[in-house]
Amino acid sequence: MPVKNMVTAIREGLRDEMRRDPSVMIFGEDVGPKGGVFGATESLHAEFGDWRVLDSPLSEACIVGVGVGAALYGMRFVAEIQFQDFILPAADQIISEAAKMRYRSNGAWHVPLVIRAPFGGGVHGALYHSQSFEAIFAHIPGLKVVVPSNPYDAKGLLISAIRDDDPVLFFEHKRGYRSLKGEVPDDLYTVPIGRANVVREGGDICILAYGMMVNTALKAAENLHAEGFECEVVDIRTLCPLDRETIVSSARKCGKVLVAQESNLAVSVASELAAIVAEECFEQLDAPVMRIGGPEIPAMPWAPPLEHFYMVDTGKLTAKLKELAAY
Amino acid sequence: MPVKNMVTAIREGLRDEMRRDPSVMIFGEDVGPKGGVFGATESLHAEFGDWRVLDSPLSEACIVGVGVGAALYGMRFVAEIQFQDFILPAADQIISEAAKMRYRSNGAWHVPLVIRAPFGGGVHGALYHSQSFEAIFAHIPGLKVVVPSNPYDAKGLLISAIRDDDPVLFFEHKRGYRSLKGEVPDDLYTVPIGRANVVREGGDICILAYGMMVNTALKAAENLHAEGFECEVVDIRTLCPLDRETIVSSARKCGKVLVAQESNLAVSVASELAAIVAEECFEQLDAPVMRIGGPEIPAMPWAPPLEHFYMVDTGKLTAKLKELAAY
Amino acid sequence: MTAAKADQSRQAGLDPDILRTMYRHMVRSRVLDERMWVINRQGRASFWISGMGHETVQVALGMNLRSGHDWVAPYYRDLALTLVLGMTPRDQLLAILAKAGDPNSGARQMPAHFSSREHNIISTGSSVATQLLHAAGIGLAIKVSGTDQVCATCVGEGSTSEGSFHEAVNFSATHKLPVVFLVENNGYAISVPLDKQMPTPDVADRAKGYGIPGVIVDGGDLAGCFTACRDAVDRARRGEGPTIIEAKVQRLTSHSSDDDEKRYRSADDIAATRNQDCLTRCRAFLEETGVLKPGEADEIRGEMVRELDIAMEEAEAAPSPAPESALLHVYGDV
Amino acid sequence: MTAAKADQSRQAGLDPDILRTMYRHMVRSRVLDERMWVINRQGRASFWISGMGHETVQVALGMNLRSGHDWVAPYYRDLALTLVLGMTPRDQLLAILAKAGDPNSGARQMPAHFSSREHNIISTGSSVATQLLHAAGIGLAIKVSGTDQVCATCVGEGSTSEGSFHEAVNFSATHKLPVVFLVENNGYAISVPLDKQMPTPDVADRAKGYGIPGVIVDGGDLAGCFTACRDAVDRARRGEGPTIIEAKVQRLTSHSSDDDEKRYRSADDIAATRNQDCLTRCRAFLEETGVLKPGEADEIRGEMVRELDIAMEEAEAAPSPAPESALLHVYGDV
Ligand SMILES: Cc1ncc(C[n+]2csc(CCOP(=O)(O)OP(=O)(O)O)c2C)c(N)n1
Ligand SMILES: Cc1ncc(C[n+]2csc(CCOP(=O)(O)OP(=O)(O)O)c2C)c(N)n1
Ligand SMILES: [Mg+2]
Ligand SMILES: [Mg+2]
Repeated sequence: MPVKNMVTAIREGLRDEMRRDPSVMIFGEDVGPKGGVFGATESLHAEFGDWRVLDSPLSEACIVGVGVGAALYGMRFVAEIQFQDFILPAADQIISEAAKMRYRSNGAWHVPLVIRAPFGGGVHGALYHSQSFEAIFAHIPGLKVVVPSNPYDAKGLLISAIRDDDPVLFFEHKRGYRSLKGEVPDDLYTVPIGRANVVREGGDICILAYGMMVNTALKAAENLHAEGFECEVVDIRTLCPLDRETIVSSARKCGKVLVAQESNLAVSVASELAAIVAEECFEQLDAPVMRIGGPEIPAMPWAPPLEHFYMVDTGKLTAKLKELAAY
Repeated sequence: MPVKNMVTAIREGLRDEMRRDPSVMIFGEDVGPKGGVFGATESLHAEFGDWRVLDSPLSEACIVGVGVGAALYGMRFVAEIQFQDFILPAADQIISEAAKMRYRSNGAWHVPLVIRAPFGGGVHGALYHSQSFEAIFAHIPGLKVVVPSNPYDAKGLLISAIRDDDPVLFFEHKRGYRSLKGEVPDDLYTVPIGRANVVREGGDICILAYGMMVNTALKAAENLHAEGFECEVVDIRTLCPLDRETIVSSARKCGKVLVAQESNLAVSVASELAAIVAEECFEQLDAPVMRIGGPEIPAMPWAPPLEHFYMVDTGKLTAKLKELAAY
Repeated sequence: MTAAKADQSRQAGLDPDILRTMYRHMVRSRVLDERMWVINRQGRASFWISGMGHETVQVALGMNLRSGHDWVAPYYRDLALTLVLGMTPRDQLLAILAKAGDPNSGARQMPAHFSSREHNIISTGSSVATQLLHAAGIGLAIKVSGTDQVCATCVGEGSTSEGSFHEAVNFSATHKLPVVFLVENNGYAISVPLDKQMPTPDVADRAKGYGIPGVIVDGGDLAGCFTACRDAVDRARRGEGPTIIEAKVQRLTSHSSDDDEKRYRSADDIAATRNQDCLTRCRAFLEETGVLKPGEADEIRGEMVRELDIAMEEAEAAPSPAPESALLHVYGDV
Repeated sequence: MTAAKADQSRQAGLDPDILRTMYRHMVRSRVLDERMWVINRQGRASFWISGMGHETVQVALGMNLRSGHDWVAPYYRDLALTLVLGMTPRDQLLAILAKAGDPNSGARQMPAHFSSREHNIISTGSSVATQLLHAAGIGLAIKVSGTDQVCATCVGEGSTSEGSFHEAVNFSATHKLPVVFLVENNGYAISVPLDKQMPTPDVADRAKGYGIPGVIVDGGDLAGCFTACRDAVDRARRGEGPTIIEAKVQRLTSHSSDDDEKRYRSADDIAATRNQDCLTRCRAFLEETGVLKPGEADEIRGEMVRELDIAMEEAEAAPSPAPESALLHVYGDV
């Protein structure tokens, strides 16, 4: 199978599904001739033209609100928010409108809308080009929140998202766009939304993670292996709704659980994962559910020493795993 | 001490602080001659005039964005969002601007802004006049999130919020405005932000709750008392930043913990509370940390049977406490 | 020229049948609306928000749309509009009585949160002005699909202060989308009067900034409303882009059943509003011009009340939703 | 009338000293901006976003404000404006070199996210157009305080598509707040050209919808920019309310150091832009009209480069922030 990086896998997913389904359209800032600020829509404007790959005005509420309308009409609409940091002007359209349309119409209407947004830090993006806002949206029933950790999943999950009849937020870690590479089939395939994935098996410590952090976890797991501890790594993949079964069964098996994420921990996805484990695996736990994440500061600063201070890297994760192993 | 209801206590807090400090101003939809849709600003326009109690245009981003600007200039600005359900158009101003202003200017600027918003259900308000969005904001460092559970705290915490140099979201459960009554001093006093409060002592089960749910918890605790179990009820009061010390010490003392809230549970304040307890009280826990809250549906429906299905009432809470007691 | 004369001059070219039908629609909405208030005051429903005083322009808009072909993104005052498009008094009674069979939302939303898949009336929530962007999106989808459909959307003048108003008009004008924006300007947003909301008296002024037509109509002028809506819909259908129609209407009630306008409006102001009732004005005009025969207006009202009574009986007999049904329709596949 | 003639006619009444000072400010900003690109291309800073081509109108605005008395809510292209108001090349070099002493943000924000408490320049984030509402709020606070201060705010034309633009202008116009809105229209929002952004070529058109003046100026016309800014600031100071000034400017670089405009602009379009460099045009005008003597422009540039070299040395020597300082300034009291 050919090896591709993350952004290529995403671009292919978009392109192939657009070729298959003429109702798919893309809308966002700079998605047209420029091909997006990260190149995710490169060449698509040339292939599909102005209406199917349309540069939006600089307005996120417009991007999503127009998407909701077009999706109600019958389009399969892929909205791009240039940076997840700038999704907030669209929060009302996402949470009040897209998430509630099916419910409030008692099933009469639905919104097949995908909202793609690059997120995450470690790229010298400073406060407003580094944030991880998944917690805000993973709290909202009616939304699906998907975060791929590798190119194969990215393509397959994105195609599933486009075919899904409900709004899907599709968050892509921008540091992974070019750094993450893997085998990706040339043809169309899907990876199911709503299912976590055990990407490394082990019986001593269960690591729950998603996005880039899965890759950090795999590296840290290698370090632990060298010290004689086997970590199981669960890639959560869909943050809403959660695959409780996979999470709980891995946690029960290992008896020790570390939840790792990039964003700050307070009232976050890590909180929910820890709470589920605490509630459902009490009798199997050999140690407290531990969490590691960003500090409780408003966002990641620009200066390299400050940015580095923020990020959970392999070293910090390994240290935390050792603490848990030693418990 | 005179007995007052919640909305009176809030109105008094606003009025007395405005009399004391001429830099305090109020801005929001219908806060002027009408006195707010719940009467929280009644009579204030008559007393303080058009500029200090100003009807805003129908735009929440404007309400908060203007508040940020005026607060930077030196005002102590109290913004009212008519229903918390409509706070989302202002999400960018709150999260990207107010929360980050001090941090991003390295301490040079700060935003003494209070955002008051009625929230919560059980008032036949349907999807858009019943929601509880505290989780979204309690995730954001740089914000303070305060939820009073009784008139005394409401007045004292509100005055603290106005005097605070940082943005404070002040969420008032609308079902409590008239139904909650208690002794409230006529004069100015403060209740500290950032401190939880043990409102009932007990050694068997620790209930962590905030807002209206504290009152439900107190009633359920009475029910358990009748069955021979003593519940300790901790009123969290400030959801961000959390008073970990009080929470952890009560949880450790009781060994059994129930977290109760009105909103759905996924990625919520209840998740964080449960995660903290799981992490810090592992050796003292005699049962899993349990949570009770709203179902995972987009919001509270209008028809009475559906609304009732959503709410955690004394009966449901008592049943859950018995389950925990029996563990 | 008196108002009545102006009305007559505009009437030129309008079939009396159209005018008579418009009047029937208005009465149908009005008697239903009055009944809603009764239901609320009887304590049988916790909420009602009225369209009384806004009916003329809504009826004019609805009659110029092709129901089930064109699309509509309404707001909570658009009771008359939904009826013209084919929803029934029974549908709206099922909603206010919180019955499972309510086609708007299965009684999940408050009444007056309209929706009908059958009639291409998209579901509206409560967050004002969000529907304007949905209309723009539907307009985009229509343009991409190459049909001759039109999307109409309505909003109060207060809600035009939201950013979404600008964003929706800007985008629709940029791409000449087939959208009609109807602003129902009743001078108040709950208690906030126009002069605290915006710097000029006319929302239609904004159209200039987008290079599109901005038309002001008297919301009690049957013929004027009809022709303004017809022109805007035709223009959209021809692919020439959006129009802002601003109808100067009267809010004949408090904002909603939870509001008491006496707290913020003078008795004179309220009385002046009542004297401008569009239904009374239209009746006078139609009788004056002979479109309605003497007594015909009363007959129409009687007929509408009888229809309503039957609908009311049916709605009352319908079942409430089952509690656990609250869990349905969160996702399509879960 | 040629462009140069138009310039001259507007010059009437402007002191040559003012024009010369304006030119000096422009050069000061330009040489610093050029240096920023060098620093970025050397790999010593991951990001720069330039104000080149926008300087004239920024200088005009800055010179009409009273620094430390009036208030400013700028955006990322406003390097020249911040220098006119009293920030220094050293301040901005400390930012791009990520030094602890950066007065804008302590190197927490990307460079070009300006702030100076001392000069009443509020801190700007990256979320475009949010600053417009801050300016409206400052305008409100000024009005309530009864001072004669003014708040100026700047934004790109693309960012006027955000709802906040409408909300800020609407509110400021409603209450005649002392705010000046400067739209720096360079025809692109990153890659998105004006005709995909809005339906008319002129943002100033929007002013009509709010009953306020909307003024268009050529962003290479020194005197025109000066008088437009002066008039708007004076009007605001007199309590007559806001003005929208739209300056037609050129973006002389790619959007930022992360962008390559060749991907979406033709070589001709780019070349045409370069030929409109406001600095070149101003120099020609000032030499033609004798305000600058032969050789004087080169002398000014030399002087500015020397100043910059010293600032650069100081900035390079300054310390980086300590890692744990990331935890500071979340709250005032924690
Ligand atoms: C985003 C949002 N903010 C506030 C409200 C509360 N609210 C409901 S209706 C209304 C006033 C609307 O006024 P206008 O747009 O003039 O319409 P009208 O009711 O007068 O027809 C307000 C403030 C809301 N529903 N949505
Ligand atoms: C809310 C938000 N959305 C998107 C962006 C990403 N972005 C940064 S600058 C820019 C283009 C701005 O164009 P314009 O307003 O014309 O200003 P210019 O850069 O041309 O001066 C975009 C889309 C952002 N910073 N903020
Ligand atoms: Mg109104
Ligand atoms: Mg631009």
